[in-house]
Amino acid sequence: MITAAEWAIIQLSLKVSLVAVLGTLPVAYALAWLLARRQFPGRSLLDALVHLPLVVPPVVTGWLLLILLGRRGPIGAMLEEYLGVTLVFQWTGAAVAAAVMALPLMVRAMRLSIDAVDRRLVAAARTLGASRWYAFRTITLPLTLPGIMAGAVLGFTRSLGEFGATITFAANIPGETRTLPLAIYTGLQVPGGEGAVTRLAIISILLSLAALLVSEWLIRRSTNGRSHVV
Amino acid sequence: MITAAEWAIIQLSLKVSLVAVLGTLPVAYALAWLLARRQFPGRSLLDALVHLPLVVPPVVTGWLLLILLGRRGPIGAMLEEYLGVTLVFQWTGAAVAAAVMALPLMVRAMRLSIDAVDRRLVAAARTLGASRWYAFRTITLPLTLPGIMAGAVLGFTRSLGEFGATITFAANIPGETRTLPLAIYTGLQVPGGEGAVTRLAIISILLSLAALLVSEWLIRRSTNGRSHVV
Amino acid sequence: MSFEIVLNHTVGDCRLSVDFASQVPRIAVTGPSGVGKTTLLNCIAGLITPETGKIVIGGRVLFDSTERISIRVEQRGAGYVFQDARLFNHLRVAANLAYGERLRQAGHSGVDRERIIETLGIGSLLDRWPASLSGGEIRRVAIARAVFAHPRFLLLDEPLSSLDQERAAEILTMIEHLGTAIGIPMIYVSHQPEETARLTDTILQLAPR
Amino acid sequence: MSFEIVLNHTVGDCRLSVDFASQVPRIAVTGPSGVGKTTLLNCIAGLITPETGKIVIGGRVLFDSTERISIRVEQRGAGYVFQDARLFNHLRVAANLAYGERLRQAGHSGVDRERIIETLGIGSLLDRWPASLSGGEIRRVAIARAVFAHPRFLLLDEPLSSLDQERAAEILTMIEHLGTAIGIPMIYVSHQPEETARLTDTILQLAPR
Amino acid sequence: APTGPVILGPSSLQEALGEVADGWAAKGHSRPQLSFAGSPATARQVSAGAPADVILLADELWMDRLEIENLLAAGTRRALLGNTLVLVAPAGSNTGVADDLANLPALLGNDRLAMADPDTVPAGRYGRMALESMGLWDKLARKVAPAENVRAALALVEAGEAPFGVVYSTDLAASDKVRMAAAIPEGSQPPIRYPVAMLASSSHPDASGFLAFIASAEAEVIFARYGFTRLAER
Ligand SMILES: Nc1ncnc2c1ncn2[C@@H]1O[C@H](COP(=O)(O)OP(=O)(O)OP(=O)(O)O)[C@@H](O)[C@H]1O
Ligand SMILES: Nc1ncnc2c1ncn2[C@@H]1O[C@H](COP(=O)(O)OP(=O)(O)OP(=O)(O)O)[C@@H](O)[C@H]1O
Ligand code: MOO
Ligand SMILES: [Mg+2]
Ligand SMILES: [Mg+2]
Repeated sequence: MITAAEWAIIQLSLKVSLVAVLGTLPVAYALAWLLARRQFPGRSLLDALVHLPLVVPPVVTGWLLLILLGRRGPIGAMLEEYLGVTLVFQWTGAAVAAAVMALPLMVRAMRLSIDAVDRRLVAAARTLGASRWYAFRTITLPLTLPGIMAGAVLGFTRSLGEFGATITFAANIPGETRTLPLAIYTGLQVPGGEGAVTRLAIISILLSLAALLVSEWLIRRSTNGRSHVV
Repeated sequence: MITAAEWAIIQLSLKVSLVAVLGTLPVAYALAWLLARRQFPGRSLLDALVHLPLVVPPVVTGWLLLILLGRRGPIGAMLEEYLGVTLVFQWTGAAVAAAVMALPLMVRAMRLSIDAVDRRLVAAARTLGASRWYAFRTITLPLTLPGIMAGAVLGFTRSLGEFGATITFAANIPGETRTLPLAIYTGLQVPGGEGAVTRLAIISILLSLAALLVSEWLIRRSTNGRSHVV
Repeated sequence: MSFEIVLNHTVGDCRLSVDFASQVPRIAVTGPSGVGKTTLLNCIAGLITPETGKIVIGGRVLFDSTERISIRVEQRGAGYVFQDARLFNHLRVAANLAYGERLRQAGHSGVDRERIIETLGIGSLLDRWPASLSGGEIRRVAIARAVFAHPRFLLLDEPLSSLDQERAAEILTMIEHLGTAIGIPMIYVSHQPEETARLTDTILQLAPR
Repeated sequence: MSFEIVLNHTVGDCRLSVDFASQVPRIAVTGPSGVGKTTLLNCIAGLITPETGKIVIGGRVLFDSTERISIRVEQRGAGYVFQDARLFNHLRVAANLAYGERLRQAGHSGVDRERIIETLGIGSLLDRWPASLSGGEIRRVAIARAVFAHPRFLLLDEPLSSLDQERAAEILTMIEHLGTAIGIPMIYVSHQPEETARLTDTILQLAPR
Repeated sequence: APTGPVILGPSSLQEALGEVADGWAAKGHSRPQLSFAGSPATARQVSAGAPADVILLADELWMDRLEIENLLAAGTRRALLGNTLVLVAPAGSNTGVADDLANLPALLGNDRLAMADPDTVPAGRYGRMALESMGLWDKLARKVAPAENVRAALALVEAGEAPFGVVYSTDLAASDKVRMAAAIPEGSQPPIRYPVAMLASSSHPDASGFLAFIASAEAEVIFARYGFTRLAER
């Protein structure tokens, strides 16, 4: 069925995508919240910055990551010096690339949900003794769960499919950064590699299908009975 | 300031992205509505299919488009025979590639809004004499406007940034399919081309910033006063 | 026959069972909270399909489970004032009022638009968004919206709750007028015996079972 | 002094101007629809900051524009029954009731949880989602949620609208008991003179200006 | 003006071919439309029936495939250009000059050697052949950072992420952010050949003219300026 080499690729891809999505979730939510609720100078700029990885070709994003997070880059040098973390050529680098590419999708979905929260309910929670933070945790956060889930699914599938930024920033190292899309690409580069490509593509699709089903189930479970029917 | 060649690229990119987004909007909305409201066999499969372009690397998507919509492909051959339409190497092909890549983002955002519509309002409209279709147009559709706008923005920025599927499916032909990302890529292939690349990247960012500002303004205008504050 | 309402329906633990017929133009529905009054109105409006039953209003068969008749919601011609108002938040008050008015030229049209707006005191609200209205203002706009929709009959689910007594009395007079002068059959849900007494002697009393 | 409410505030066309003080434990607020009753309660709860004014309840200064005092919403200790109920749709009834109960151990705690649930008749609803409740059930759950939040004072915005008279009377007795036996100050908005008369003689009558 | 023929080329020929096209246009012809992408993408487009006239690839492999599919105009295929490989290092680096390539593995330490993907990308496959013929591949295989294409490999060296990289000498000539760290001995240079051919489906009147111009002495000067060698006619 699935060869050992394919298993290794699947595991790597899942690791990269999961770390990317879980690591980005809180950041994306915070950004979504800021953009939805706060007016501040530079808000539009931040919005544009968040969308940047969508607009700029992935290869350019990878190139920018290389400049910023590379060992000689301003942030990369600090990461290396103070935390001993190197990203380039590491699976962590692939996760960072995937996270950056997934960010705009996650922020948008979450923001849509945050915008839709009925503030009267938050006000009600406050009168019942909830601090801003507690009301956020118990009212806003659960009410925006559909947006969080949608964002997570979008981000996860986008991460699973991320290619250009990853190969540019983290290279295509078997076992370290050769995720499913990179393996697929590699297969496409040789004439007659279509067979292997098809297998890997089907695996990708099944993984995302599984992610979709899980998320649908979670959403259904968590919103069951909550909405009015007639 | 901006050279004539750059203008031409900008115009092409805008044409491709606008056509892609406007053409996809109704399809995306219909899919979002189906996925949000209807239970039918194969629903999960359709969901997965919509997400496909996210999961599969863009180059593979381009390759699949080539197989399906190329002049020798099953659909492409029919398009050519009956409609006289060729997509490969044409800006329309670039628009198709951008549309396919933007689709999942648009569907997700719209679906989130459709899920959030209060069905009691639709029921109220029906009692007032509205047919299903009229109630959809006057209640559901306007209530999901934020999702439509978010989807359009995501789709537009994604289209502006689309690279892999375009270069694979529609090639990199100046004036016809060399959109901003392809021009940026082309610049990157030239050592020392970073200057031109930076200019083009900044133009991309400004375009998306403009799209964001317009969409924010539209959303604000259309939802002003509608929501409860305390 | 003005009203013939026979139905059996269950939602959750609530079993609703009605067998009622009357020739009067207006009836009131009362009963303790949670007994099924709103459910009954929803069945009549067509938002809920009862398990079995027959619903005839003003001589028109809206539903008959044995004959497999079920007129579509939008064709039933209800003017329904919902207990939870259900104004369209994305439309200004004027557009809310015009919504049903535009759609049905058919039903009764003897309503005096201006006088109703004046009685309800909503003339100054036409340009406002529903989100900015007070509780009583919402209720009054909801009444106007239902009445303006050229209804064949009215379903009023506690339409005067949260209105001061003076205004409530005026509105009740107006509603009464719609019933008598224009002859719109009417089902009125209320907990206030004084209100119902003014409108009708015929009371459908729902009791928990 | 139990109540000292002095304030000036404008929303839209509505200018609210109150200057009121009283030693009684309970007051009623009346006035035509749209006069500013709900706005007044929102000011007291801290959801709206009045332009100028001073609000003292049960001897505690909640707001004073000249002293620049404004206690935070969650510290004011209101038990607010909103006109529009505002149940948390994502929490079951039991979790709605527990929400404020868990948060404030401070305020009054002499409430007999079981008896209140029984009086309100919501014992069988604890496991339900708010979306499945009837209009009156929503109202009763909202009352319980406010009362269970160990309130320092109660703000009741037409709490008994859409309840049948028998049940309304029982609940009124219960509310009265909270006022007398446990001594929670209370501001009661209602259009029903019988209701207010049972609770208090002191009526703050708001009039449009 | 009528549009020129459509020429599909590999990314690495971008500038040189652009100049050649300018030269052709200067003779009064309409300028050809040049499309650059990776060789596999280009070849696949042709397979799918894309309406192009002339194709240039960085790789005989894909040209073979097109030939098998009967997509090339008979008798028009030829190996046009040659290139060589070099070992480069970041311009400012002092990580030792690897005169003797044999100590490259030691010099790399825990770092990686940037090159185009040695399994798939033409530049990478050639690099692998060179390292194999020098007997270094076994020691280096696990230290390679495979890049999407040769330019991306160059970028990794330019950014200092990789202390060394194997690229075309044309890339070295074009970048001022890298220096030559070592030449690859002539005997170990693999046969790098860029084939060109006209497509069987081509109907553009200028196609064969431009094909001839690409092979002309005038074009050879331009290609030479970018470091390519003109291969002798077979
Ligand atoms: N944004 C706004 N623009 C204009 N007017 C507003 C706005 N918000 C509130 N109002 C007006 O303020 C007034 C006071 O509202 P409030 O809810 O306090 O009334 P109320 O006395 O509680 O009425 P009811 O008995 O109907 O609930 C209303 O007339 C309302 O229309
Ligand atoms: N999904 C459900 N599960 C269980 N019970 C339900 C569900 N939906 C509705 N009910 C119950 O059906 C009963 C009838 O509701 P309905 O809204 O018709 O009552 P009502 O007579 O209008 O009451 P009120 O005067 O309080 O508005 C209520 O007791 C309600 O709790
Ligand atoms: O033009 Mo290439 O495919 O990088 O050798
Ligand atoms: Mg009801
Ligand atoms: Mg009010």
